[in-house]
Amino acid sequence: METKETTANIQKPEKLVITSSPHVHNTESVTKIMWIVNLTLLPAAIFSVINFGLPALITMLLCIAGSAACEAAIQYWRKVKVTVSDGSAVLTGLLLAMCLPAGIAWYVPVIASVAAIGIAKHTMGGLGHNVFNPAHIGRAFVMASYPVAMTTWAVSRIGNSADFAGAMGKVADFDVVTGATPLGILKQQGYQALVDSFGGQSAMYKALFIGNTGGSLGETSAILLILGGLVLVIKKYIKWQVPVVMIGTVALFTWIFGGKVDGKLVYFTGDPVLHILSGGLIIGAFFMATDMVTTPLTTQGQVLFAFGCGLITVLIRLYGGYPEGVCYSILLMNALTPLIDRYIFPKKFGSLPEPVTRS
Amino acid sequence: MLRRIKGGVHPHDEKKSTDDKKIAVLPLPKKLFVPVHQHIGQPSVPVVKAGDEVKKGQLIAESADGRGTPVHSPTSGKVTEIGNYPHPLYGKSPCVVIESDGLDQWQEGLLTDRSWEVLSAAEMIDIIFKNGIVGMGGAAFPTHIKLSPPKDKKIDTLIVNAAECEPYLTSDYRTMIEYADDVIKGTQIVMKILGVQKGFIGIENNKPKAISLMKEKCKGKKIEVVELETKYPQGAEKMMIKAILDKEVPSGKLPMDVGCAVQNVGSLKAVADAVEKNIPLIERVVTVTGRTVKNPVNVMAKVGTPFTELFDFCGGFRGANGKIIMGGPMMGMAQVSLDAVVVKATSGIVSIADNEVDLKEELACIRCGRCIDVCTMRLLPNVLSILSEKGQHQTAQTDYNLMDCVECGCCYYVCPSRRNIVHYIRQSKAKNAMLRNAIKTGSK
Amino acid sequence: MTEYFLLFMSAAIVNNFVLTRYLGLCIFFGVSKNYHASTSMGLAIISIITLSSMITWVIEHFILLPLGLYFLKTIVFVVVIAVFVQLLEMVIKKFMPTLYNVWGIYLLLVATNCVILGVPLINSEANFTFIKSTVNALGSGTGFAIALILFASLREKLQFSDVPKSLDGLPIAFILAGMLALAFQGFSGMIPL
Amino acid sequence: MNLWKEFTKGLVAENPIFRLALSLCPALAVTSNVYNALGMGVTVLFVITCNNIVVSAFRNVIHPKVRVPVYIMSIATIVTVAMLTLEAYLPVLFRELGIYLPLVVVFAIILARAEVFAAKNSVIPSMIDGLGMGVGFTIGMVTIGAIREIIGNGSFFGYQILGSWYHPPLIIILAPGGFIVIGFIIGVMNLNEKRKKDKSEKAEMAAGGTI
Repeated sequence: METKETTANIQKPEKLVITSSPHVHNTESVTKIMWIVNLTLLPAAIFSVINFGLPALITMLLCIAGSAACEAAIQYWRKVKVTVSDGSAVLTGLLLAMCLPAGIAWYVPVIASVAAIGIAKHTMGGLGHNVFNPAHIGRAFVMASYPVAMTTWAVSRIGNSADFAGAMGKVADFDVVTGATPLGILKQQGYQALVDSFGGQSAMYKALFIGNTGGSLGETSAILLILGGLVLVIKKYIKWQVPVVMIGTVALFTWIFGGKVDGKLVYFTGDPVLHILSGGLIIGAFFMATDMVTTPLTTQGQVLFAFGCGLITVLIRLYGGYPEGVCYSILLMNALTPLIDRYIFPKKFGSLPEPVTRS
Repeated sequence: MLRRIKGGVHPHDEKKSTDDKKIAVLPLPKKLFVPVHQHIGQPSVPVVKAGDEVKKGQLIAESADGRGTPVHSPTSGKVTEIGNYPHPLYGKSPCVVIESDGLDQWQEGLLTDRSWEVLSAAEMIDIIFKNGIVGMGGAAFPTHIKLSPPKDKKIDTLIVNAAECEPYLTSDYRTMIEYADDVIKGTQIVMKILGVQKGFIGIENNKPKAISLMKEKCKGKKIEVVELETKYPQGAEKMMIKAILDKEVPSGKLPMDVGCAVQNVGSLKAVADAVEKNIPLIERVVTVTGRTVKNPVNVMAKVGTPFTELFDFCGGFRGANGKIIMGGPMMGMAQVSLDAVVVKATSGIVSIADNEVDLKEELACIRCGRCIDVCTMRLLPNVLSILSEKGQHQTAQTDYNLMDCVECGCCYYVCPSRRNIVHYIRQSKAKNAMLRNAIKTGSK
Repeated sequence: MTEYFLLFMSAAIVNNFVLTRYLGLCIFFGVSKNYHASTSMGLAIISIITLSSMITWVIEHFILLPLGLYFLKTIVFVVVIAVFVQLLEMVIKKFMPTLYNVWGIYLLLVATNCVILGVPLINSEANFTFIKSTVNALGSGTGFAIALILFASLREKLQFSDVPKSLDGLPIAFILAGMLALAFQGFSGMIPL
Repeated sequence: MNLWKEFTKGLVAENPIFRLALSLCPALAVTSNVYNALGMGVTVLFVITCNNIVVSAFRNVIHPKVRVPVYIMSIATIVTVAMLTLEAYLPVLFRELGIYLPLVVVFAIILARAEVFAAKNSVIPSMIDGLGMGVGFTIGMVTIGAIREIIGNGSFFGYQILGSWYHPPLIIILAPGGFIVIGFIIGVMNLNEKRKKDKSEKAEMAAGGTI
């Protein structure tokens, strides 16, 4: 064997980075997740603008701008890094807007965003630290503050005009025609009146599915929200169990307890399809109950969480003072999250089978 | 049937650049820096002094307490000094510096030709001990200890760890392809030593060639080749056992507690060499790879070879380097300088380009739960990291099973907030160890 | 039966003691720092509230009303409850020392507390029957325990948060309670009573 | 003994609501407007002062083992007197305060002052202490009441002071708003204190630097 005369003569690197292992990472980041969730919400948001016109766009912009500005202001004041660009404040704003009626007075979205970001998120320390879903705190805050404004719903333009193109033409129209939401009619006038208002059950389902009904921005188009949610499931940003269990629970219990004949409860006569497609259930199940920060850590915990959300939603819808309960159900389950995490956690490796030998 | 573990991650394996490259032989370096600390435990004590002439394979350091392993000279030449030089794992550590005489002359009495079948288990364990064999998968646990379990532990299965789940590394793979017979022989030797009737070789399915070769060679030998789904960290001892036998090693216990012994492919080759030819462990297969290495290679490198020699052999670098890692990128150790040397546990040297180094700012945990999904030990890594951040190291240990963490790094790999959870966990472990020592010394 | 169930649910959840009627806040904020303490406290409250409202009902209807001493209600209730809790403490200390170790301090804390006095007063104002009083007390106690345990677990989670310095401690506890109350608004109007 | 100091400590430094976190129930329950808050504040002021006087006067007679029941008896009697008075002269306020009026008996602050201060001091300082604490309590109540009424209803003492342009968020006068408002008030107080502390520390550092 030959001996090399000199030791190696390669160019040594000038500086080497020293960190502890591991040294590789996948491409995910909080910023990426947040913006992708924003993107998946976009189709439904655009649809709501078509459906309700310019006022919807204004509400949405107010919420997003309000949330982002509030976050920036608080972080600037606290002298910490301003993290508006990570998209979480924008997402909160967008989700908040989806929970508000179109064309609501300007101060409602502003106050709601301040409550969402200023009270729910940053009093706890910002992203990752909040206990309650900020968007829902914002909504509940203004719901209690301005009950009248919050239940004055804009009427769908598509539903009223003969065709889609006609609705597109009316986007720039500022006037908001107010009406009731399907769940509101159900609560006040009963099931039959609701079906009559659509002119038949299948017409009602179709309207609810496509979204040309009244309601808040994100309560209307089931199909676009489901599509957005499916993208999240495929990208593994959310677990499919959560929306499935939550929607399934609502369907099951409304089917069992939701039916009334002549004002008296008759079991197994409810209309689960109506309850699934109306109100904020779809957006709640896909986008809110799956919020990472405020839900349990483990999959089993999340399933329990989703079940609880479904149950409380049904309770409020059928027996409560409000026509819609998704928002409160998620807030209440947020409060239960630490308890769920306390009792449901993975059993550590090696603890399942009894040790073979004992020393 | 494909067997696998739950959890874990699947990083891009990056093995393409070296998996078809034959094991090259490195030109003999002029100077070798042989560290005397090459296994877990107390460093060995040098038995040579500056000025001594040594032959290839000659004993140069001896275990101080019998639990460590001896170190042998990788080539013939002259000991110039015994001093502190960079060690890839322990910073600066005592090394025997040998100036090669270029002859590479074996010491007498080595290179025997005996059959393992005639030797008894005790004899073979002694041979393995004397030839300084350690676990070559990265942990460097002395092999002879692993092969002498306490009497009350009945071992019935041997598992050969050929998963090589770390990205980039191909040294085990090449060893299997090129030294298949030695590996099988080593397996049989260890099976005889442990008196087990059943052997498994676990290979991940991204190495189809190795699987078919091993299957062919194992015919009629009580050794079963198991195909595993490619997944990190399947090469960890406990995971290997879980994947192949579906047994879980209880927390704080060893594989022998479930009747298993796990050996790395490289170690088995070394065992075969030691038992049949009386060759000590003085060289090993090292994968030198990475995006900035000009010609990535698998190379048979002598223990004590500086990394600079290896990179020189590869034709140097292209582009700026970010990190140089000994071992795989998931569990390997980032190197301070290229002056560190190959040790018995060096399975590979990986360079990470400047633009690959991820130094994004760490954010708060957003509780997404990905780390929990991938944690093969079924812990709550995010909670551990937060507890460490808040200084609650004791709570982490008592309530959240801190000590069960194997530091595989899957949690960091998937963390969207880029929290170096493993680092937090190491800090907690270190803090707790300090506290325990303080209590111990305080009570004395 | 339904009536009692609704009364119970109303007292426990819909008109939750802490979150809608603002009673027992000192204990609510004082004990909720520790989860285990809050569970013990919750149990102590449930049992004492029920027993003391039974006793006060008897006293009110068999002593105060017949004797026309209704205006002395507050004094009598306070004293009776204080004495009762004191006795209970002695009995438990004597016969159930292990229980006493867990509960003892909470019993005395509870003795003079607005929850314990509040429920008998509410019962008396609403003119409930004996069973209704008991159910109402049981519901109120359960509601208090639920809120307390929920709140304690939330506060323990907050320890891992990065709460601004000036809000740390009591302020964030108040804000958190506010949000919890906001969530409980969802139940409002569920049981019209 | 500095009586003025005894009086002022209850106002800010040991404010029963914001600092000692005692008597929180009335601080939330009856502060949805200033009038009720003031009424409750004055009632408590009266009770706490009277009780301090009584306890302090009899402090050498009461056996320590039975002291708590005796204090409660004394408080309950005074509260009953106050209730009967209010019922006679201010029936509207009496009704508004409702259940919280008899509950004054168990306000921790009253018992605490009896135990901590009146039982160990003579009559005059005890009275001053009671007055100070009572005034501090009243100030706290009125502060919360004013903030909640102005923000949540746009009015002050029932007079509409903000124009019709203002759309009050109703929630501030509801339960959740009450909690949140108090939280922020204490937060602001903490912030002020921290600023002061920082300033004095800076001053100290500067002084230390010159030496």
